Amino acid sequence: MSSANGVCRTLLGAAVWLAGAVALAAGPAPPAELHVVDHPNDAGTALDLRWQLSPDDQPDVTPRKVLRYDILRQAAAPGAPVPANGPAFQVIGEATYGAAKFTDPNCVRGTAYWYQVVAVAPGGGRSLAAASTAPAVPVMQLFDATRLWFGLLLGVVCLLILACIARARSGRPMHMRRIAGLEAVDEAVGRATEMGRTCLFVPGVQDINDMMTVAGLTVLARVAQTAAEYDSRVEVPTSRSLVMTAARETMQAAYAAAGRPEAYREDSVYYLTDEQFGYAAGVTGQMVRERPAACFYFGAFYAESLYLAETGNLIGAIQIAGTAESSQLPFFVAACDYTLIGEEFFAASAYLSGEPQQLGTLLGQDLGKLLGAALIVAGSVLATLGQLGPDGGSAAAGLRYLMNSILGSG
Amino acid sequence: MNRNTVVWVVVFGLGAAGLAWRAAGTGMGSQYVRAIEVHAASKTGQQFTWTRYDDAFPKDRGQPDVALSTPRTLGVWVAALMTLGAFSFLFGDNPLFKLTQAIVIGTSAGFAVCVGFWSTVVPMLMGRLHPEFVRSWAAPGMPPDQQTEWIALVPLALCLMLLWRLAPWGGWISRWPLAFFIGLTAGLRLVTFFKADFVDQVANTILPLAVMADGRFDPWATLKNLAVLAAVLATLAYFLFSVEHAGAMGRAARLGICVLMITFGASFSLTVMGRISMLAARLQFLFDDWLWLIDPLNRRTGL
Amino acid sequence: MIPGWLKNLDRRWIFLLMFLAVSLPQLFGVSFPERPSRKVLDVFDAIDGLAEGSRVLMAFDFDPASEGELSPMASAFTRHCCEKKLKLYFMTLWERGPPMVQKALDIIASEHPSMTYGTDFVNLGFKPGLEGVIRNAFSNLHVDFKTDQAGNSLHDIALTRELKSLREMDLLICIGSGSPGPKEWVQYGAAPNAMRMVAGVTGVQAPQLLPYVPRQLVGLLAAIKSAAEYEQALIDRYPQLARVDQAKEGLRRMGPQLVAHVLMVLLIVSGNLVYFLGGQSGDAP
Amino acid sequence: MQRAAPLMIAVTTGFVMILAYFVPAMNDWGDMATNWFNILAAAALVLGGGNLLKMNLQQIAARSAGWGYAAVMLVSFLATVGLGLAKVGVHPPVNFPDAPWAGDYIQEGSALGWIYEYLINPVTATMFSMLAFFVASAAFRAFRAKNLEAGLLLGTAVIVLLGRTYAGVFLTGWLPESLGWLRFNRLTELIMDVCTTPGTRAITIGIALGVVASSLKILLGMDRPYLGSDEA
Repeated sequence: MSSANGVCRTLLGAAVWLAGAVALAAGPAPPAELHVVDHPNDAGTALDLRWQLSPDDQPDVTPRKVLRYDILRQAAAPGAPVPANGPAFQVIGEATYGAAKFTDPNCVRGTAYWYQVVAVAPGGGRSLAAASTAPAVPVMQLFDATRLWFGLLLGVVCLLILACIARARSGRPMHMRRIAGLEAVDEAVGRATEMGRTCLFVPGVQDINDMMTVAGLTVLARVAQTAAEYDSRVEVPTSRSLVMTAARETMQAAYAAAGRPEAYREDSVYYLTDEQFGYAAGVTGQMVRERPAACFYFGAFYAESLYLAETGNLIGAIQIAGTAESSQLPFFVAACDYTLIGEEFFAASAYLSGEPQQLGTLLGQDLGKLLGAALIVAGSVLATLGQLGPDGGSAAAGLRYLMNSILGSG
Repeated sequence: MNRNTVVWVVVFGLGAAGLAWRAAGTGMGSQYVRAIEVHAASKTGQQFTWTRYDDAFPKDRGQPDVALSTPRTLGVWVAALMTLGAFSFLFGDNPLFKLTQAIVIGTSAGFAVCVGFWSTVVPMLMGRLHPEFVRSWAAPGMPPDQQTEWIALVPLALCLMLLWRLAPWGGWISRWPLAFFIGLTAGLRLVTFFKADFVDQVANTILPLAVMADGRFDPWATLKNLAVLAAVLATLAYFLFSVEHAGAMGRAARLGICVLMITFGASFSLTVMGRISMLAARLQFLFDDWLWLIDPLNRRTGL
Repeated sequence: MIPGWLKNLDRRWIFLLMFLAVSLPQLFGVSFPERPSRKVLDVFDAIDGLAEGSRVLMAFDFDPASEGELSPMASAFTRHCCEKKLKLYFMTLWERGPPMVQKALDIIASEHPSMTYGTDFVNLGFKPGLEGVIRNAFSNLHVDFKTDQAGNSLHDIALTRELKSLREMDLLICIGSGSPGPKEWVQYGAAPNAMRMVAGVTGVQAPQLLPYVPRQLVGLLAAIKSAAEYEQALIDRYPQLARVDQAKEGLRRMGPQLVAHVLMVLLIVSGNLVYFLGGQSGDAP
Repeated sequence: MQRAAPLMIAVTTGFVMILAYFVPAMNDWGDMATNWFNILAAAALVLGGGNLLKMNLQQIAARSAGWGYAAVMLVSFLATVGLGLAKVGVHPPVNFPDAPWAGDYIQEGSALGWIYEYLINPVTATMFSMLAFFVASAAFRAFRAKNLEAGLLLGTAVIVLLGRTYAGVFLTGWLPESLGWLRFNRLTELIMDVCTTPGTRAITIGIALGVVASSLKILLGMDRPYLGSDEA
């Protein structure tokens, strides 16, 4: 293929070149000053081209004399002299009229390339080529400098969380506001035990490459441990095979942590089907037949949320839900006894564990929110001040830097 | 038999009788197809011919190439009965729903296996490890210059470790691929969420607190911006964990929860709209395609 | 003063009411007048303002699960583009999307038989690869797209022979119900390439896309209501469509929609009346 | 070893993925890993499907309640897998008519296509649409204006419900232009701009921080949902 393709391309290149020579008389004035430089902040796979527009390429002249620019390229054979023009140049892209730059994303690191830019008229007439004067070689950058500010912001938030964990470990008292839904978890498991019924834990309909599912599993660890202590049974139907596998590990560890490894039954975690509603039908069918006394929904949920919650309501179970899928929150809020909204859901496992270092992360999250709020307020103040002066002055410049360099990075 | 069972038997019996009567009278649910000959030549010049069937409207049934399709007519009846089976859950758990549920779980789990095999395992794993083999039977359109990608041995190894669970000993090895992907998820999501959901959302919320339009003060736009900013900050205050919701913070958090509730109310209604459209579409299938009670698309005019 | 049966009303009665609210208007063909709103007209004008022969991308990123809500929009867009004699490029990023595209092709075949495949419209089919496909298609269409849905080489099709990338489109139309969908088309297609784009989404998705209007999106149709208004706008402009029953799918759907919405409001109000007048002993949590 | 090795694997992969975001040469590692994940998820179906088979077989063998349904489930599963993997009824693609195995596995007219179109799809769409019923029941039963918050939720719901149909025009269309913003359809747009957008935004910011903290806890080994106990 590659050799045949190569021949084709060479022929095509030759045809283009010939056509260019023939149509020269009808062609527009050529572009000029072609400069090729390395594309910054990449793995050495791209080059940036810049040129001066053809004098015939004027914005308000109709009909247009220039329709587009063809970009031609030739890779330099090692050691061989490179002709300034010739059939080995192949069209690798095009830019529309008025555009004086182009990025060639298909380069090989370390290879030298020669470029030409040709202006093309609507009738197909081609100008003479503007050619690069020196070969350009794409270079790989080790670090993406455009993501520096983003990295700094991320680093600050992570450090805040780490600092709070360290502070918590040192034993300083930590006070967290109460979240009613989490205080009800023990009570719900307890009620299931008293009634001799099971607890149902639904870890959502996404796979373990979704953070909500992972967070749901950390909550499962706490719920299962409580259940093991109370000697109550937890059923976990899953809609993904990997979630089933992971949930079994979680449950096994939780039972061991509760000191009752022998009580763990692998069959209490089972896979139904990947299909969202097939899964919902299976879980609700199970609910009306086994009548669990407590239902926990922690994970990623979509349209099936209300389906589950209303069925749970019908059988009179205590229901506690947590998800970060904001379109489903209203349904959980309406039909469940307690709902953990967004960030509260991610905080659940820390709350339930009660360990100081886990609670430390929550303090860190709070500081992150304050950082976000401070950025919003500072930006808004700059935006307000920037409107007052004629061209905004330093406030507008500050806002531009904030928006483009700090928040626009990454 | 208890009363419930009697009721169900009577309902099913009456329903079946009514349907049979109507089906015999109108031919409802019948699907028609148009037979189209497909001619194709292989690269070696060998000729192949088979028949493809495209959907046709019942009103075209007199045309020469249009005929009744048994599998599709049966399909519409099965689909309709499955639809009723799913709807029957509204009256409570019952044998029809249990049957529907068993069929749909079984088929959709089987479907997931087929999709996983044909769209993932064959092209992404086998196709990378042994391109010639896959090109020879499953994907003749694969580019001829496709080379073996040895890196695909990594996912193969991860799969084998995961499936090692089925072996009688050493099941703990399956934790390695799990650990690999959970660690991966944590790393990937940490960056992407911080970018799209933190930095970008902060940037989107930055608004001028006094809006000047064409050199004049615009009170409405100003008020709106102030409201948006207050709403975002108050809702963030609600999410603070380390501060008790009391005093000034309590008032901010209360405003925050009010914003949340309005958000939920609006989102509730928009979703409800969608669900009702779905229900209308479903009932249209029953009334139009199956029962032939209505004909909004004029597919049976003149029958 | 509230009878006991109302306080403990079996929810099956409510189910029955909802069934009647949706089915009766459908069986009797009840519909209500619609007046296209400014937001819908923005979308309408974006298409109506295109010159004959302009290239339009039709990305149908949804599946049968949201067909009820989105297919009226998809059909209305298709009809509008055909009336305007635009060049249509259909594609989908959803595995279950091709049947949705086929419906649009069926409309062209039955209502505009003079349009020919390959010169007036082309079906690029389903492409796996999610938003990566979008990104590639805007730099070079031929990286991911070698053939159309039927397996013909794009070099043999008049509409695609000269087409280098989707940047050459005059308008992007994306109808979608999730990811990848309109949001990805904005993020990777319309916004970085400064292209004009309109979108149609489900009611659930609407809040996520509203922030993009009007800068990245010229206009947005959300849910069946907008589809119905769009159909009305289309009929106002092309009165011959008033006789085509298929062109009023969304308008017809608004009948059950309105009755069901009113029922929902009545249920909320009556639920509260029962709760407050009935000594607050309802079964609310 | 049984617990230390996976912990090391998770922590290393996580940090490498973070680093990859900032190093141009590693930028596409995330895509590659996603690809691997899809392969693993497909392979895991052996475990999931196997477990489904096992549970149903046990139920049938024990003749426990509802074993008939278990048999139906088993037969549907096996039949679908068999018909789908064998590509029963699939025509070859037009441009490669000599490659019978190359046709689309879910082609119209094939066995799997039939199962999808007439069994899976109708039930899926029906389950989706049944939410309209559940929503109605929840509206009557749970939407009580017990306090200001609940009142706001259902007040907004009512306005948006009416504002999105002709009912809104019918009820409030008579309002003069000076009070035009009170018309339900305009009020709906105002609510979207001033409450829904900022509300969603704040939730999103919180979620981002929640994800960052949860991820960090995994990368620090504080949360280990993938680690069972030592007695494996």
